[in-house]
Amino acid sequence: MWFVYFSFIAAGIALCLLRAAKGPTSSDRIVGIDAMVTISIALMVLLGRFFGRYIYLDVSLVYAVLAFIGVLAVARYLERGL
Amino acid sequence: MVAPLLIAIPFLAAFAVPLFSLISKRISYYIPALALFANLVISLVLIPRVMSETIVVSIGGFPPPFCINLVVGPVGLLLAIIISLIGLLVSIYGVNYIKEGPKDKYHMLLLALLAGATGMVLTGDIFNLFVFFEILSLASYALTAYNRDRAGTEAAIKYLIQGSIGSAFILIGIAFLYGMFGTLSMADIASKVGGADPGFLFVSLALLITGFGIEAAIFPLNAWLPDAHSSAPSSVSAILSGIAIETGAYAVARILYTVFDSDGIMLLIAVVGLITLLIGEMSAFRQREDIKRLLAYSSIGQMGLILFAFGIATRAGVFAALFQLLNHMLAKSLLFLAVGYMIYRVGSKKLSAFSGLGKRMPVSSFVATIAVFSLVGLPPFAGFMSKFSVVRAALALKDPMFLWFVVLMLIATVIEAGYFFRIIQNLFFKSGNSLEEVKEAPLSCLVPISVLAALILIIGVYPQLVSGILDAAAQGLVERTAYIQYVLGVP
Amino acid sequence: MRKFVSVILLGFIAAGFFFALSDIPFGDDRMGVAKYYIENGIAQTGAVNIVTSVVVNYRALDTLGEVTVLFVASLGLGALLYPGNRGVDEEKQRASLIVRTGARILFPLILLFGAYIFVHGHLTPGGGFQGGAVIASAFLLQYLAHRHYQLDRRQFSLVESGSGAAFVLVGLLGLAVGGYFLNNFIGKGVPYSLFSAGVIPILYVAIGLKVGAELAGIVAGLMESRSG
Amino acid sequence: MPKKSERSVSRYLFTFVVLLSLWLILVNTLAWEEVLTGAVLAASVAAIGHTYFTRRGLSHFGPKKLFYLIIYIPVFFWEVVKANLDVAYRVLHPKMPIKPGIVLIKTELKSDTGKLALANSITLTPGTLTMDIAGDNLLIHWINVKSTEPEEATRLIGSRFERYLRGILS
Amino acid sequence: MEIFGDVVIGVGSVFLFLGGLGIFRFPDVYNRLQAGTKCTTLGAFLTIIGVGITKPDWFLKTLIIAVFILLTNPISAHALARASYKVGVKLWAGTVVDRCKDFEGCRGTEEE
Amino acid sequence: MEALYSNMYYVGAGALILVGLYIILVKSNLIKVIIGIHLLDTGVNVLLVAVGYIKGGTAPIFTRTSLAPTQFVDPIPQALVLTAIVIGVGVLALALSIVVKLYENYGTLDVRKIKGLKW
Amino acid sequence: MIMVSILLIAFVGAGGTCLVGRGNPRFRGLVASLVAFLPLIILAFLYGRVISIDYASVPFLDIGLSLRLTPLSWFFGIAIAALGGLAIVFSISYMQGKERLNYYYSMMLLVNASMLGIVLSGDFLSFYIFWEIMSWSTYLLISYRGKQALGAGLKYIIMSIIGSSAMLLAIGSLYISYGTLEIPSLATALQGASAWYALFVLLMFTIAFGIKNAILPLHTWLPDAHSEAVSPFSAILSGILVRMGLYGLFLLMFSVLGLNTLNRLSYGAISFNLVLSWVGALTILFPIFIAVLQDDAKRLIAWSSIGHGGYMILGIGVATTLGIAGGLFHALNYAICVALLFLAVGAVEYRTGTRDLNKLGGLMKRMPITFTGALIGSMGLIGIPLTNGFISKWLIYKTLILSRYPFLAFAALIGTWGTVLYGYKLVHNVFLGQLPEQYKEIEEVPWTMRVPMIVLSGFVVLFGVLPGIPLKAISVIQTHLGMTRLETSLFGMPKAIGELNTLNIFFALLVAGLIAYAAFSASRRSRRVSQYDNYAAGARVPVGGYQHSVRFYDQADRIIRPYLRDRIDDFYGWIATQSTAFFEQLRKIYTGNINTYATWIVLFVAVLIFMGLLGWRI
Ligand code: NA
Ligand code: NA
Repeated sequence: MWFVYFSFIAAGIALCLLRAAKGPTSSDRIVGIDAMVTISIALMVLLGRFFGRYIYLDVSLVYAVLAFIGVLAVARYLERGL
Repeated sequence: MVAPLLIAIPFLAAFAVPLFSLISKRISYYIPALALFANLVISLVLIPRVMSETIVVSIGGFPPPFCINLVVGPVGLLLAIIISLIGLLVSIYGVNYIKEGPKDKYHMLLLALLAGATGMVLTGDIFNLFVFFEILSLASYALTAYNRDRAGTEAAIKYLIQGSIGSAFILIGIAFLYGMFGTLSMADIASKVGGADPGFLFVSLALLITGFGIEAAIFPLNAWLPDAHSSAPSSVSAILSGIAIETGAYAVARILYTVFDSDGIMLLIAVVGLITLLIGEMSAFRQREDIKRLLAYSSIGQMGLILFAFGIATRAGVFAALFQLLNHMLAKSLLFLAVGYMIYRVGSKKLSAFSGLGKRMPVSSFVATIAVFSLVGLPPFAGFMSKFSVVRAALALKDPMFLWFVVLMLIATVIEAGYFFRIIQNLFFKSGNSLEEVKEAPLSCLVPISVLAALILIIGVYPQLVSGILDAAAQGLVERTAYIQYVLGVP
Repeated sequence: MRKFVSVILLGFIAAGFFFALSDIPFGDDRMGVAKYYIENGIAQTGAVNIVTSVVVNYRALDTLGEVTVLFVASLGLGALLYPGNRGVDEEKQRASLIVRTGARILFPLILLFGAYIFVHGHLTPGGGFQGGAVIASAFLLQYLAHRHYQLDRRQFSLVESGSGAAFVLVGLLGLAVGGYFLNNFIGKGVPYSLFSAGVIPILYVAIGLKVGAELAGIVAGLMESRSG
Repeated sequence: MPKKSERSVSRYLFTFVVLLSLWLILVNTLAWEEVLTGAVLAASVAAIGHTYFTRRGLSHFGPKKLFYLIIYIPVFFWEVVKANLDVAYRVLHPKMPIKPGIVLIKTELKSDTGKLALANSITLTPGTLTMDIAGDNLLIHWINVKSTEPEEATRLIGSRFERYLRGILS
Repeated sequence: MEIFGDVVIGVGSVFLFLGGLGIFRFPDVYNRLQAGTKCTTLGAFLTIIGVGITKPDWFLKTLIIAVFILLTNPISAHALARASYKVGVKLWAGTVVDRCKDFEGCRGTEEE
Repeated sequence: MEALYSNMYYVGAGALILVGLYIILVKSNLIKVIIGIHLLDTGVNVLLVAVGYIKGGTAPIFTRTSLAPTQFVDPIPQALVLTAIVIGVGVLALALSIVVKLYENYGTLDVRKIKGLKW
Repeated sequence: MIMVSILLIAFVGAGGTCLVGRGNPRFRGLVASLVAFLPLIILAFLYGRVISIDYASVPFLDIGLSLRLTPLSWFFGIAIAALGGLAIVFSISYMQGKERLNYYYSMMLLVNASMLGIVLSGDFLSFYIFWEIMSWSTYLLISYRGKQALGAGLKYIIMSIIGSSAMLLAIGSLYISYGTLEIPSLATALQGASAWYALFVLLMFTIAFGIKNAILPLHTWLPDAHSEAVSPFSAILSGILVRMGLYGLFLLMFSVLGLNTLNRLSYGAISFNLVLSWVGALTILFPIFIAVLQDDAKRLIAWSSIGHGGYMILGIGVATTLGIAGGLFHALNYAICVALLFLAVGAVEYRTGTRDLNKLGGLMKRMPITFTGALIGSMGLIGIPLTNGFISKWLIYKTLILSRYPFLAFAALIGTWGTVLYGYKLVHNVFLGQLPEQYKEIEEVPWTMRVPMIVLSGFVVLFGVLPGIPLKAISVIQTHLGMTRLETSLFGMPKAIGELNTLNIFFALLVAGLIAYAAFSASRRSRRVSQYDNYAAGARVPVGGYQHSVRFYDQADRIIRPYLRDRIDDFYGWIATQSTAFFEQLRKIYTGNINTYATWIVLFVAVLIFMGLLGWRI
């Protein structure tokens, strides 16, 4: 069961990374990374369940907050809004 | 009980400056001076106790090595005294000298720098050393760029880049040591290095030496120095040349002597020091445009001399190195302070612009001359005593190679004399360009530099004043088992 | 040429790393001092997060230094970018209504979350730095969403210095009461409860506020300085 | 219209309540220390953030609004699931049957929060992505354009949510 | 309950995969965002809530994470789409209509 | 290959460090150099964590269902890394602000042109 | 205590004069003279006493600093104090109205004080300290006039520091080897030293002392420095300051090493002393040719100063009783004469504003006292009987001949002929011949300038007629050092070593003079005319057509000048240029490129790691 979860998630992350690597525009890369971040947050929560450690939840929430603001910053940078 | 205050007061004061500026901006500019004065008093009070026994302060109250310790030994205390003294003088100087920009930030940065330096010389923990070193470095970068002009920003970014590489190396070295020994207390590591693979130790030492060597201006790690020291505001240059690089040298020495038992590379250190000395002096000799750059190169040379003395690796050698360190701190900070106002008054950093300034700014010029004589090593000024100690310590090895080293060292002194005496002639004996408008520096400059000059003269005439603590300090650096015992208790 | 030389030199460094690291095999348990912390951490500091007990108690001086490093960076930045190029840069695009509204709603939530993180530093992986970073990110969000947004730098610098001073003062209280600077001189309480671990939460609140204010100041400095 | 200060108090209290709830969820306990700390922190954060957080304050807690909210959630979720199945279909289909375009729709929602909710809802639902808002107009990237006319597009994309959102936020 | 949670997680992870696939396969930024936002959001939401379901102690916190993602993902997707458009990232050749082209608000001239 | 895999963290850290250094040595855009520094820092941080890693260990935080202490990874490097990260952030911020001013002064970020100070 | 007080008076007085000058410039000269003469008086009372005291110690170096009065230091101390005092008195008028007089006087006094310190030092650390103070204060005084003086000053201080570095090396080494720097202890300790070690020490010190005493080839600083310094200071510089080198060499050779050790320093027939003697002889010879060609009066004296240093070196080089006595005595004599000449030239310059020998002439009538001073000074320099120079040179010739060094004796003799040539040129070009128009109205210098010249002239004659006075002091030195003592009487020496009686010479000269005068009067060919009463080919020469003595030894000049460039100086200059060019290239390592700088850092680590991989261990 865990194997199934992790396989799907790993595949999702891999595809996003491929997109991030391929581009072609920087927007594409960022979209890829953004999606990967979202998937990793889910993964992190899942890992918390896997290891039985509540603390992973806090970590993933922090990650979610910082990732959101980070992506926003990149987007704003792209459109010269910083 | 009072020793931790040496760390706590500067930090508290640095943080609290904005709170005081609620009362009055002007008052807040004096906070650093006040804090440093307090530090000076405390460290002076501590002398008798420290001379009889090294004070080991546990931060947090856990037994060593389970918390960070301050090791207030003679060497740390000695440097802490000078740091607070020079810091005090420079911050008094800065109240008037710094006229533009966010002055409160300048003063806080300066104090933070000095807090970092004080922490570096007192801490007994290698990672903590790194942290304090970073405080010192970052404050230096920021202060270098304080004027925000072309030169300042360029120098600062170059300094920052080189410094950051160094910091990374230091941290890698610390990671290695921690990975191997599972501890960060320098005494604890020192007690364990004996059993480790020498090759591993060599690599770790190489990384640490390089990292701190950048700050200590070891050749070829010193390319940042002429830029930074010449482009920063002069009060900052005084601190950089008078405190920062010496603290770096202290770190190098502490690592060489205490953490590692590194007799095997001391010869290398001496050679590198000698090369640094020669290159610094030779470059300074050719520097005719920018007087601050000249002084900066001279600092490189002096650091080379200090390093050479450390490389002698005997108690006498360390004594000489520390003595030279002390004298360089006094003389070079004096010079930068004096030159700072000269540049400000004349409006140029060019050596030729200073012609005849001795008549217009007699006190500054006179006092600067004392510093120059001390740097060149002329009696009866302090620099002579230390130069002689270096020679004596090097010759005491009775090693023909060191005889030749001393010859090279003396040649460097001659080169140094060459350019410094040219400056003095420029100041006093060349007829001036139109200097009618030029006035003597204000009291806020004259008092600090005169205090420094007086010290140079007093130490030169009466070296007994410092020889006791210097000797104890040298002993403290050389005898690592004593250090380990002080910190970890009797095994 | 430069590339070639660099590669050669880096090769030596790599060799050195290899050499050194082969003496510290990856994943081995070589804990020395750390073992002591794990065994005595809760008893001595009351914090169940051993990293926190290390950060705020055993190695509190590092943390004081670290806060100062950030303080210095923010001061330096303030000194360099002072006075910031205030006002609207005409070239600057305005954020969309969606982003603006989202930012408004999220701002207090993120702030509270930041506070949550630093208040629970001794119980969870959080702590003053992480919490401070989250708090600062809330201000970054405001900058991203509003072209005219400006921090009240003065207030921030007061928070910064107040919390910094508080850190040192708590340390000095430790010196006065417990005999050691930065001593954990208050009762350690019951592990796992919020009001436990003595001065650790207090220090972490100070650190959180200070780091938050400093990082926010850095953000403000950089965001306001862009002159295109 | 209530007086400004009254409104301010209301906004503050609303923010405080939301924040304290968030806190209690975060800490996941009702231990007195946590509640006390949470109250203090919520109060302070609300003091800084209430002007940003809400314009209407406690009036958000009207029973009718809560009612609409409760209805909205399943509606929304159903749309989200449909959207995802739709995307899944298009992604997995070997020929990738898409017909994308950017269309314009209108909204009658006035409040910023309303527009945000609408925009987000649209983004998360079948084949649509809000690209921008200008006044009453929303520009939508539509993965399978069925109509380029604003009225028709508005009907197809926006009005599913607008009814409920108006109820929640008006 | 545990089994239900595991199923939810499973569905979530499938959607996460689909999101990745969409990102990879779709032809332009805007279409990729469609996939990236919808599928990854739902996928993450389900996975996280699923964890909360299997561990009831954690439910509230997982809910907060999930809701946060639900709230913020569309915003960042929107911001990225808008930014891409403003930077001039081309629409896919098969795009049938572009109302943005002739609309003022897209060029950021709106008054505050 | 096996050795590489079993020392993955070391390899990763080393790679980051070397790449960072390479960028610093070779790139002439100041921003890239600063990115190089940050990569270097990151590599060092990874190295610190890696040095403290213990096979099978978890984060050194006690939970109510108390774990045996031996299962923890070394807490000290984690604390050190926290410090190192914050320092890295400070350096980065300061570097950027200096670069902003430098760019105002020079109008370029090419290190080959920023040579007002030499000799 | 008494010796500490001498130095205290000297040093504190130097500073105090500056303060007095700031307060009230009128008392400055007076105070300065007092400060200068007080040590002289004190010293005079200490004649013949040997005192040794510790005045301080430097605990970390475990070195006691001590002062010591010996006959040798008394001899030089008296000379220093006397000459210094006279120069100060001369300065009162000479320097009137010049700027920065506080500085000038305190520096003059500081130089004197440091020289007193040198001769009174009982250990080599004190010696070095005072030596260096002397060096830098001298530098500050040489540079005082600016312009060309700057180059001179720089050359001086750099060579001085090279010398003192060598000395420092030797002192450090001595301390390491024997654990003491006390001169008496070292004297005992060095008896057991190996010849090589003794030679090393001797050579190092000789570099320092040789530079100061301007021994060939270490002389190149001197001509510039002496000519560019202010005249009163030139007097000190040439008269006594350079002789500190002689003092040092003497101290080292005879007081520390001793004759026994010196005798061991030989390789076959070549011994250190022989080499030193030859160096002395060359130092006598070479400068003659340059001196005679000088057109600058002070430069001329400066070169003579180098040459006469050669006599002294020659004297102590041969190291016989007579030689040592001659060397020391010549040092004293030369100090007096050359100070006299510099003061005279200074007086001329004071009135005319120039010291160019081609522009002066005929000042005899206008400045008779100065003329007399210059004449007596020159005669003393040449060594004309009944002047002091005669005695000391005679001692040196005598010992050279007795010791069978014919070539050295010949060199010394040539030196005297040379001295005749330039001494005559000096007196003639300045005081004889026709008076240039613009100097018609000038007057003799004020009394404060006259008195020192008169006093010095008096000493030239006094010691020429009654050489027993100084020779007595010298014989006390020799006794103290345990050497064979020179037997002296008031008028010279008894037969035992070599007869010399100035009374005989006096009467011989008197007789010769009377005969000459008689012959001169008998011919009655001369008549007294005015200075402007000049005729050529029967017509009165118009003032504009006067032939002043320009390019005095023109013929010789044209022949030898091409060969007589100071090639040693050129060589040093070449070294300086080359090193400067090297430094210039070297500093290019600071390229300004941050990538390069970063590469160095990485290079440093890489090299260290490489060393580690090679097996270096900490
Ligand atoms: Na923590
Ligand atoms: Na920390």
